[in-house]
Amino acid sequence: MGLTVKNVIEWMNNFSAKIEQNKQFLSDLDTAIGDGDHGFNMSRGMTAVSQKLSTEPKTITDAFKQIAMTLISTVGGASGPLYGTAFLEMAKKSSTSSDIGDLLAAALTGIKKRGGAEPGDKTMVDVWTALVPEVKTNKLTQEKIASAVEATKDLVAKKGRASYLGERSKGHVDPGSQSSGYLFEALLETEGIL
Amino acid sequence: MGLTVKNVIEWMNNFSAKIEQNKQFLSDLDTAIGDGDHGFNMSRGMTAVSQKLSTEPKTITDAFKQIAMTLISTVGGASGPLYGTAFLEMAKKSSTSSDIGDLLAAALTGIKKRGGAEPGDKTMVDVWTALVPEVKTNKLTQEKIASAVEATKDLVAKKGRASYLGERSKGHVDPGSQSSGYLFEALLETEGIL
Amino acid sequence: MKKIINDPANVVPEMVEGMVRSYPQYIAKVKDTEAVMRADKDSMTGKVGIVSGGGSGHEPTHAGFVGKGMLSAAVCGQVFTSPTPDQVYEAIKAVNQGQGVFLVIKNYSGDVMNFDMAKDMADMDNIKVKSIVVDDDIAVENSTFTQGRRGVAGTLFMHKILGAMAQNGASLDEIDATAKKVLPNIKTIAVALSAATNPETGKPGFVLKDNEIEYGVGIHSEPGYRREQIKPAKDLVTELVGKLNDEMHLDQNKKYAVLVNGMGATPLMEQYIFSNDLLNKLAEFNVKPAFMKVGNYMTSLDMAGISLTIFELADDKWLDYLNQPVETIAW
Amino acid sequence: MKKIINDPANVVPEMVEGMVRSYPQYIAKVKDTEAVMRADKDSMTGKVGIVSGGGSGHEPTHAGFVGKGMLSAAVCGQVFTSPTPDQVYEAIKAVNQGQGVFLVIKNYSGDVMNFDMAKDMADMDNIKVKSIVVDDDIAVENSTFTQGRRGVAGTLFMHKILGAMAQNGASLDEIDATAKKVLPNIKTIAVALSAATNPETGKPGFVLKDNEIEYGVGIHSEPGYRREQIKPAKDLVTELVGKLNDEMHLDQNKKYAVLVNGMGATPLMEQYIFSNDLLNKLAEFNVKPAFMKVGNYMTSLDMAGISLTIFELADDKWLDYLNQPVETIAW
Ligand SMILES: Nc1ncnc2c1ncn2[C@@H]1O[C@H](COP(=O)(O)OP(=O)(O)O)[C@@H](O)[C@H]1O
Ligand SMILES: Nc1ncnc2c1ncn2[C@@H]1O[C@H](COP(=O)(O)OP(=O)(O)O)[C@@H](O)[C@H]1O
Ligand SMILES: [Mg+2]
Ligand SMILES: [Mg+2]
Ligand SMILES: [Mg+2]
Ligand SMILES: [Mg+2]
Repeated sequence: MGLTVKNVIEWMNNFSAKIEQNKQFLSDLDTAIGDGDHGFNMSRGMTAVSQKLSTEPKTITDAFKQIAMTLISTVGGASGPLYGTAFLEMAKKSSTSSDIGDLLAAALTGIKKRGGAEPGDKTMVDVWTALVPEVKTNKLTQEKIASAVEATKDLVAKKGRASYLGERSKGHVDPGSQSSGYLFEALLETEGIL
Repeated sequence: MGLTVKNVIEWMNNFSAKIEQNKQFLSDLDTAIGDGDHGFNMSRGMTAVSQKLSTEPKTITDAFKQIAMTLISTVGGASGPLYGTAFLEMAKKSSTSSDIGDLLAAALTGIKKRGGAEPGDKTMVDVWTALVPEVKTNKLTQEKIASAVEATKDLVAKKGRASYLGERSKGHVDPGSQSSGYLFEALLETEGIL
Repeated sequence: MKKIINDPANVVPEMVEGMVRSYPQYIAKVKDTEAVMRADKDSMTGKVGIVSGGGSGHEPTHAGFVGKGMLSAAVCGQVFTSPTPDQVYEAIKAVNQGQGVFLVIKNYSGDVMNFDMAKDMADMDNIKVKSIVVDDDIAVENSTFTQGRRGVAGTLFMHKILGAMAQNGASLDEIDATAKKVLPNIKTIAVALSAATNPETGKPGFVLKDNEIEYGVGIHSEPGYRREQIKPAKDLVTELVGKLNDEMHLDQNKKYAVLVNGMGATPLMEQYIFSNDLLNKLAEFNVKPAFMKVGNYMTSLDMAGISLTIFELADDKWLDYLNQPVETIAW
Repeated sequence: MKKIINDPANVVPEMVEGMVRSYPQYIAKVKDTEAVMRADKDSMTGKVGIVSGGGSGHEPTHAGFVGKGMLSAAVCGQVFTSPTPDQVYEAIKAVNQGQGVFLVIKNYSGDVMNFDMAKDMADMDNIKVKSIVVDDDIAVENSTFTQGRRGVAGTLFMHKILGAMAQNGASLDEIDATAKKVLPNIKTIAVALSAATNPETGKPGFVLKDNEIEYGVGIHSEPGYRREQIKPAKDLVTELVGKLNDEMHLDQNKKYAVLVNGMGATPLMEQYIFSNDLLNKLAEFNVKPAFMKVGNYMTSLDMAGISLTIFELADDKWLDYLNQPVETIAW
């Protein structure tokens, strides 16, 4: 099958539902090593995205662009420009490719460029780096998502607020990685994209 | 016997000791219906008085004047000018009389003039009004002091901070009346004045 | 009690020292006292002196308002305790320029008596002294048979008006007459979320439950007129404006100055949200303040809460006086 | 959580509304945003615009410093959350006068990324935009491999210096060059007695015991470098000045500006006591500040604590810039 406007919307609604459900949990993760707002930031953004997508966009590119602009203008903080950039890059890529693996790879490149983080820095980049190849090779599973998220626990943060904690950031899952995990879970659960 | 510089000093040291011992209690009374500082105010003042009197004044008048000026300049709040005025009036009176009853009566007149309170307003005026005649008639007792202090409990405050409480000031002993009670107790316990 | 202090018994002298050393361009100590006066002595030459003061713990009041165009001196008592007459007297002497000195006193028995004694002392030196006793807090029922109403945040407006007049060369009698006219036009009412903890006693003045507020509390944790559950900001505004309106009958044809005053521990964010609701509420009366200030001006140590002052500008000159520039730490 | 608010989700728009309505003489809203700009537009004509901003909760920063001689605009993000690029972009457009716009950004990944995106957007409109990322908080070890140090209260000095230059007609390049020179001379360190409670989450950022303090915390309750028992003010001063001195080597032949900054819930009394001890400590280095401010400038909602900023005035002009008059709510 592959990407359609409809399943992109479904993906986002799934993602939004997971964020809503885990809003407090994400903020609690962020309280441990950041400033405690990640759940609220993402919830504000994804509520706006769902709302925006309730009017169906014309094209896949439009859909991703709208998602990007909505996140950029509602989330704020670190995660806003990062998720925004990710979807903006997916929008760009979608004009030449309809392969979700290609799109997610472009998104990851965008995230790294925007935030300057590398794998191992205990940011969402870790989860994306682990999971994009799995999408490309069609081997994404719930277990792999869970373990990619869990793997951030033992890292020492080098970027973002958690980096102020130094060694003390160890032992806590990175909140942006957790929300990214939900994005991949939502993708996995959306029929027809993968 | 009657008043001497020595027994005035002893009276003040006794008073000071009682204040020190009951500092927290006086402040607690003041917390209930005022601003919680009466014990600290009196303690600051009487510590300074004891210190001042450690150099023996030449005359009784000097002694009362020094007590007055010290209280005026160290206590502050409402009780400072009131006790200060009381001793200032006693100093004045002491140049023409050595009767403690006369002196205390002059003090009471001064307190009433300075603060504008009348008997029944739930202030130290109540205790002084009750006890000055007892001193004059040589009938001051520990019981009478206690009951004069206790009698302020059922009154509604009309002057001072406690008056802001209106009816709610009922049921609490007035802190300035309690400290005045200690002054009369100290007088009773100082041999030779009464 | 967790406070950034040294010996609790020394908080006032150390604070005064810190203040004059941090802002030597505005204030200096009156020798051997805890009173401060203008550093810019030239600004006082030939003018009536305006002296205020009271217990400490209300910073930036009063020392923060000493400077050209406002107070000449401020006397800092112990925490929440009136200063002593000798200190007030020294301040009066220090600023007297032969034109007399005007005292702005807040209506507490302690302040009134101590300032009165100071006035007696100055009289003996033939210094002309007049005074006003500010009693703007409407939480307390007024009555000539009691202590009457307390002086709270509205006192700031009195300082500003009289300070401007004195700076412009008004006489002691003119200042006295204006003070009497201004007085009944200033009304204040507060709401508290928590009490102040006095560093000397180490205890809060009262304790409110986690969801409780109290209307009408004073700036030394004097009790208010009602406790209830915390409400949205706009409902607090409705209560406080309602009380003020009962007293002063807001009128769209009149001009008003407004002070939204944080009690010490209340973030400016909350004060501005309150202000927004306040302006909405006043708009219902077709009233738009001609002058407004929001911030921590008359605090009560670390008390959380807000007081609201409305000052009816019964004379057009008063608005000019409020707008006249000053050189102080905190206005 | 007991706060004077309405819906926790609306605290920022209501606060911004309250602020512009209370002080229309200084600030106005940038249409359809939570950014504010100078009301006095004439004061910006032909000048470089200075735009700052960040998460809300630090009031009076940043909006309180918008006005003639200081910021041209301030963008107010959600509480403790960077504003979004579109809002920053609107502020840039609103104040651009053709001379370019300079952004003062505090070093948080969110702020840096959002302001960068706004810059990209302005680039597309051919608006010249340059920026500085302030990282004055020495609590965090510096390293190019990490996020680096946070931007905190010292940012105020950056605003003041650049605002004065822009007002005097400096070009974008001149402002950029000065910003780079100023940056390494500003150092800040804080001590907290309690954390802020974010109205959105309703929870404090961390919890200290009744007798505990924490050194080095950030303005969003970022963790510090050490917890210990509360100490007398003078010992806190010794610790903080010690840390700053390790960084900047206080020198009696140099000039310094000092900011003693209350975090929101700390009474001015404590700030002045701290200042007194601070001036004693600096005197041990034979240093007497050439410029000093004490008060709540860069707060963290209702956090209790103090931050201390020392700014080495490496260029004599900087002192003039600090002393240059401004027309703002809060400087
Ligand atoms: N420079 C960066 N590169 C990649 N991801 C980052 C970077 N900085 C932060 N993040 C991600 O953002 C998350 C925090 O987002 P959020 O809490 O919404 O923003 P903020 O830190 O501004 O409060 C972190 O958990 C991390 O995954
Ligand atoms: N007008 C007054 N006349 C007589 N006594 C008064 C008056 N006002 C207050 N007092 C007395 O002073 C006491 C309070 O003293 P204190 O707590 O030291 O001063 P403050 O009220 O200024 O804190 C009251 O308990 C009362 O006895
Ligand atoms: Mg966060
Ligand atoms: Mg008292
Ligand atoms: Mg008192
Ligand atoms: Mg954040």
